[in-house]
Amino acid sequence: MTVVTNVLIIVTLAAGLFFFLVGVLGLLRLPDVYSRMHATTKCDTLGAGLILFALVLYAGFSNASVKLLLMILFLWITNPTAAHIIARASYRNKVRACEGTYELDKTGEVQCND
Amino acid sequence: MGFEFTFLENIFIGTGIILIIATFFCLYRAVVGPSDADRVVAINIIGTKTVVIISLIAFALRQEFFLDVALVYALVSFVATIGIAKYMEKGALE
Amino acid sequence: MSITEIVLRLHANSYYFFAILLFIIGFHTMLTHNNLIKKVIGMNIMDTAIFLLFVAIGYVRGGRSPILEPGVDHVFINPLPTALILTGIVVAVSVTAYALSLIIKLYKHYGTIDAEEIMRIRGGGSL
Amino acid sequence: MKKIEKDTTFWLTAGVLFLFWILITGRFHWQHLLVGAACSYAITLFNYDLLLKPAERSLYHKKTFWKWVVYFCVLVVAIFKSNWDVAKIVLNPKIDISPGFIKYRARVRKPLNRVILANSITLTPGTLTVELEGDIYVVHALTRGNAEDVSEWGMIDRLVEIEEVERNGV
Amino acid sequence: MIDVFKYLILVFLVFCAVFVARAKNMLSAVIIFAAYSLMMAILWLLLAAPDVAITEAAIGAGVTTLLLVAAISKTRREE
Amino acid sequence: MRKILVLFFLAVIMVVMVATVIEMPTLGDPANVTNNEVPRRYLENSLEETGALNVIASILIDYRAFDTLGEATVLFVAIAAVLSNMKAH
Amino acid sequence: MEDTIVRYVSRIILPFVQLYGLYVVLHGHLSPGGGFSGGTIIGASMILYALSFNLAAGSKKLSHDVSSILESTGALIFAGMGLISLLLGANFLANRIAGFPLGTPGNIFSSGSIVIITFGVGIKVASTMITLFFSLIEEEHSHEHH
Amino acid sequence: MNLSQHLPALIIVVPLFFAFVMPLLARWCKQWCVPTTLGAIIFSFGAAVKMTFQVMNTGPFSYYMGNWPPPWGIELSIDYLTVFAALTINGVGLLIIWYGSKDLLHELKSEVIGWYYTLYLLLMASMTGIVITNDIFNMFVFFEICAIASCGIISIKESRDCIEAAFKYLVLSVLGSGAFLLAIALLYMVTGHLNFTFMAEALPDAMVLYPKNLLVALGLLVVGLGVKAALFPLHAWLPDAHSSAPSPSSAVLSALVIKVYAVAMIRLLYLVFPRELLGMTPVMEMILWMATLAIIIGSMFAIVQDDIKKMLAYSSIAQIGYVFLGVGLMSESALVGGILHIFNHATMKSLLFLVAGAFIYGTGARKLSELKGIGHTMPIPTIAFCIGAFSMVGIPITSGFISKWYLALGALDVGRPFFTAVILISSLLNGIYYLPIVVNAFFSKPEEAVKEPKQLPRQMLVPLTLLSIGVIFFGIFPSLILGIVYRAAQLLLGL
Repeated sequence: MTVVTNVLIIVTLAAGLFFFLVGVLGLLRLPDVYSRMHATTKCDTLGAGLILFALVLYAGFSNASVKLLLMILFLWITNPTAAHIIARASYRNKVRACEGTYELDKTGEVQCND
Repeated sequence: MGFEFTFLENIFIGTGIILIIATFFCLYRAVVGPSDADRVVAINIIGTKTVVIISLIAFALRQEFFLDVALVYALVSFVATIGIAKYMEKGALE
Repeated sequence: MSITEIVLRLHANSYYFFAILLFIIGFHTMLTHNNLIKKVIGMNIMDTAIFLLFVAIGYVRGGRSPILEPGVDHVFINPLPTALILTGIVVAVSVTAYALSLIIKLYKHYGTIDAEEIMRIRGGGSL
Repeated sequence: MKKIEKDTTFWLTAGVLFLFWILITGRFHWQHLLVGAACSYAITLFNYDLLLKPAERSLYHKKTFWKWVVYFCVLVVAIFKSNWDVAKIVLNPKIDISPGFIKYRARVRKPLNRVILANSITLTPGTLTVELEGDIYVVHALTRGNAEDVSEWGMIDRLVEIEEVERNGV
Repeated sequence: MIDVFKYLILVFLVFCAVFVARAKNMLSAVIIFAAYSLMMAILWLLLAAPDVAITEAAIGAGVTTLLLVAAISKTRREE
Repeated sequence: MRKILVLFFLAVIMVVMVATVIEMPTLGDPANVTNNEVPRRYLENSLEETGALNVIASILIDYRAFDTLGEATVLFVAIAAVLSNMKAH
Repeated sequence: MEDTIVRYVSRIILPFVQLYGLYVVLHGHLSPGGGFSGGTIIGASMILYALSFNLAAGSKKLSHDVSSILESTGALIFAGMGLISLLLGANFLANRIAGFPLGTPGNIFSSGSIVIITFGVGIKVASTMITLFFSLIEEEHSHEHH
Repeated sequence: MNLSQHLPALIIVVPLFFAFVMPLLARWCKQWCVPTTLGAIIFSFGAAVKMTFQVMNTGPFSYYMGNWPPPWGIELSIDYLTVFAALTINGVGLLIIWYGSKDLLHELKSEVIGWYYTLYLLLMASMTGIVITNDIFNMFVFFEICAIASCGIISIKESRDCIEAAFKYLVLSVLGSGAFLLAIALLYMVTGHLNFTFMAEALPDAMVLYPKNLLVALGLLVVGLGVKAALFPLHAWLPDAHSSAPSPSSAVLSALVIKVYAVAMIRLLYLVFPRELLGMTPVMEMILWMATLAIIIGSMFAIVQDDIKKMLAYSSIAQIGYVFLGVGLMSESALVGGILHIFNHATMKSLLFLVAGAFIYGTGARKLSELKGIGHTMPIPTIAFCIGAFSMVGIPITSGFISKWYLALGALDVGRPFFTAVILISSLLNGIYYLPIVVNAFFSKPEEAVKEPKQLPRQMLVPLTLLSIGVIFFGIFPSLILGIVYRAAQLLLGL
């Protein structure tokens, strides 16, 4: 049992770490703010969630794991919001997107679909 | 430390070390920018990583009440991000 | 004292060493930068460096943070410096807030937050 | 002083806060429970203007509960998928993206649902909500494929369905 | 192991301090200072001082940053 | 010129301080002079003398409460100074 | 800031932040935290409110009169506990010797005057942080009206 | 409960308590602000008087905060020096705010006057705290209160000079506090105590093991306190801060605040550091030379000023030099002279600043050239100014003479007549810049600006009169306070 849990913990931890690193790599490599934000929000949210979940597995059923779950919940609520507000701020201030960024207006199209 | 780390605790610390190294790259992004939004994104990520690192060392050092600190971080860094983003958007905080 | 010995001592007292390093950096920021807000940030860095030194004094190898669990015996760190530094942090934030309010007022009166420009407007002296 | 009406929302919020208190303290002595109850009551009272008004609430309706559970499960799967997508892009030696802003309209009515949708969009493959005004969403998509996905994407339909059930149920 | 951890954080702090001093844009200085505060908290935990860490978290990362941003928003941004 | 002077000054401080650091008591040594009867009493007796599990709280608000009163006063004085400064127009 | 997402998210998490702040304040003698950190968290929550709605809403919710009363109250609770211990025949700011009941360690109502003073400090710090932030922000606002 | 037993705590807490109430009073019942402030300071003054008698009768005693004995809790120590300083602070502070209650009305906007009283009470409480606490960290906390409060009473006046001066003062104060906190850390590291008495006991051992630590701590301590006390090369903030502030603020800053740091330094150097350590290092010698330079250069700067308050501010730099001269000479008479000068300078400098404030109140002129002939139109303040000026110069029957006499004696005692010469030269310099003002005030035709001054209200005249009577009185009967000062010096020197 413990071996299974341990393996599970390590696998989850490794997965979380992998996503974190992907996020950082994305932060470094991607060309403009908006695409960087893709890398960071998604990967950070999931990475943090996975690592904290690994710790939940480690802690078992206790007060600590409740706190960890709450932390995951908060991160999952606040992280996208923070990303959105940053994106909005830079969008409204016309921060330049990278070359080749197109703009599409699909408001009409979706309207037709339903 | 007054005790030997178990295998898993060592892994936690190792994870923490890798995360810190990753944080250095985030700091690089925060320093070079180029736009303010990049910096805020970087600080946001550093905040998330900090929460995770704190949780990791809470278990590695076997002091679970450190989780309180992590929870405070998760709550407070959001406020700071909102504040900075608002300033970026409007040039003022009101 | 040989180089190895010095390095070993610095390794043993690493927190002290880095606290001093941060102190110097903060002090440098405070002295050489003309931007007043930068000065305030430098002041904060300096303060944190001192706090780091202070808290490090109280550290005991293998010590846990001093939250007692009745019936369990642990090695604890020395709680006194921690308690003192809590006071110090609050002092630092009060000073920061006040300094920032002064900066805002200075900007209103002089239209700049550059120390040298303010001096030029006033004529003479140095900050 | 405006009279504070203590309706279901009020007591529900207080209850959730009390649950939160119990979860973070983890102690069940009567003193802790008493103080927790008092604190959650006081905070609900203090934040009366923040409580969700009946027209806004959507999360806690009997009939839609399971639909929400399914929604969040789908969301988690989508998050994994989106991470994998990003990983593929980032780890590719040549970064292959064609980003763009897409403006579109979603037929979700309640503001809270819109917020949930916006955050879901942020978390799911290749998209990031940049702006939300009324029911117009401006989304930044990482690749052309993501941009195409948005319109035929399951999340909106689920939310619309939930709203309909709710409307019919009430 | 924990030593490596410690040194990495300390070096991070030094980097932050240096970059704060060198930043041309005040907002980036404030942001890097926030990062400095965030890392400092981990150091407090390594020194087994959670009370200081929790205060630093609330004050250093939250309130001080916001106060500095408020001051910047009232004054000029570039150095 | 001024910059060089400042740098020289800071270098002198740095050298002096590092020399001090080398000779400081080893960090974390339980035999250090700071681990004397003062923290020992805080750690051993605070539970029965103050009833608080968190020793730091018991120091902060009982043993050295006057410091904390001073600290609260610092906040108060900051408020008074900031408000008197900002409201005066 | 007229942003639906931020507004709704703040509306949802604000009560939790405040409750957490109260938890940190009231459990100062049992777990890490105390009046200063908890008070700052509560203050940060009000700052978040003011940021995500607007300043006017923030100062309507907690008016300057109320926050200045709270400030003085918090400080007076602290000094008052000291004076009460004088009345009880001990020295200034004494706890057990003045006869405050210590209770069972681990409960909220234990450790005599510590929990009361922590609560006072929490009130004081929270209102201080709010007032500091608001007065730094507001200045130009009132200036424009002149 | 026996109130007199708790006076050491109450002398600090009562002003604090009323400072906490003051914002509420200022908002809802304004007319109670002044009586409350005066009442709180009168209480503290009464407590100081009571404790003086107690100390003179039964010797030094201490007060344990929260009944915790010293190494664990905070100890307030009531000995000759501290009680003397507390008496000076509260006595002079009372007269200054009494005067200020009228003067402030025309210098400040009405909505900030309540805050002024809050800050003033906090300043009083913190200064009393600094001198009577026996715990080094507690002292640091009071330093910070004192620093922010004293900046606050400068920046409260809405003028750009005030704000600039306050900022400069704040930055340097923070540097000083930082150095002081670092020194506390280094001292705590090697002694394990924060209480002065226990630190003093532990220091001889520490000196053998960790001499460098102690030397650096000593240096930081002297620099930190020197910045705050405006010791000569570290005085850059003082002239602006003291001259631009409202007159009562200038008076309290010049007369009391910088002295408090001097008292703190005296207590730390004499009570904590072992004599061998001080002998090992040139610290005392350095203080001596810095003081000498302060005396000479401060006076020289004062000569060239045309603004009356700026002149007085530079004169403060010179006068703080006398105090440190007494500290550095380390002989009994010199120490007596130094400590006595704390009191004497407090009375005469506050007198001079208040008179300057009265001139500004009456005529609106603050240039010395515009104040010619003011003796004809504002006789009482001008006579008070003369008394203060004579005392500054050190003319016999004024109190300034007594302290200079003892300092000169002290210099001769240790066989360094050079410093006696310095004191004589500085008296000459003081004469050069004070006497022309006096002569011009009475013997030249009134300038246009001073022809028809506003009449001073009684609240302003009475404190001026009391202070000038005090200057003369303690010049004629110095023995009243010499007794306690002698004992203080003996206690400090361990005789």
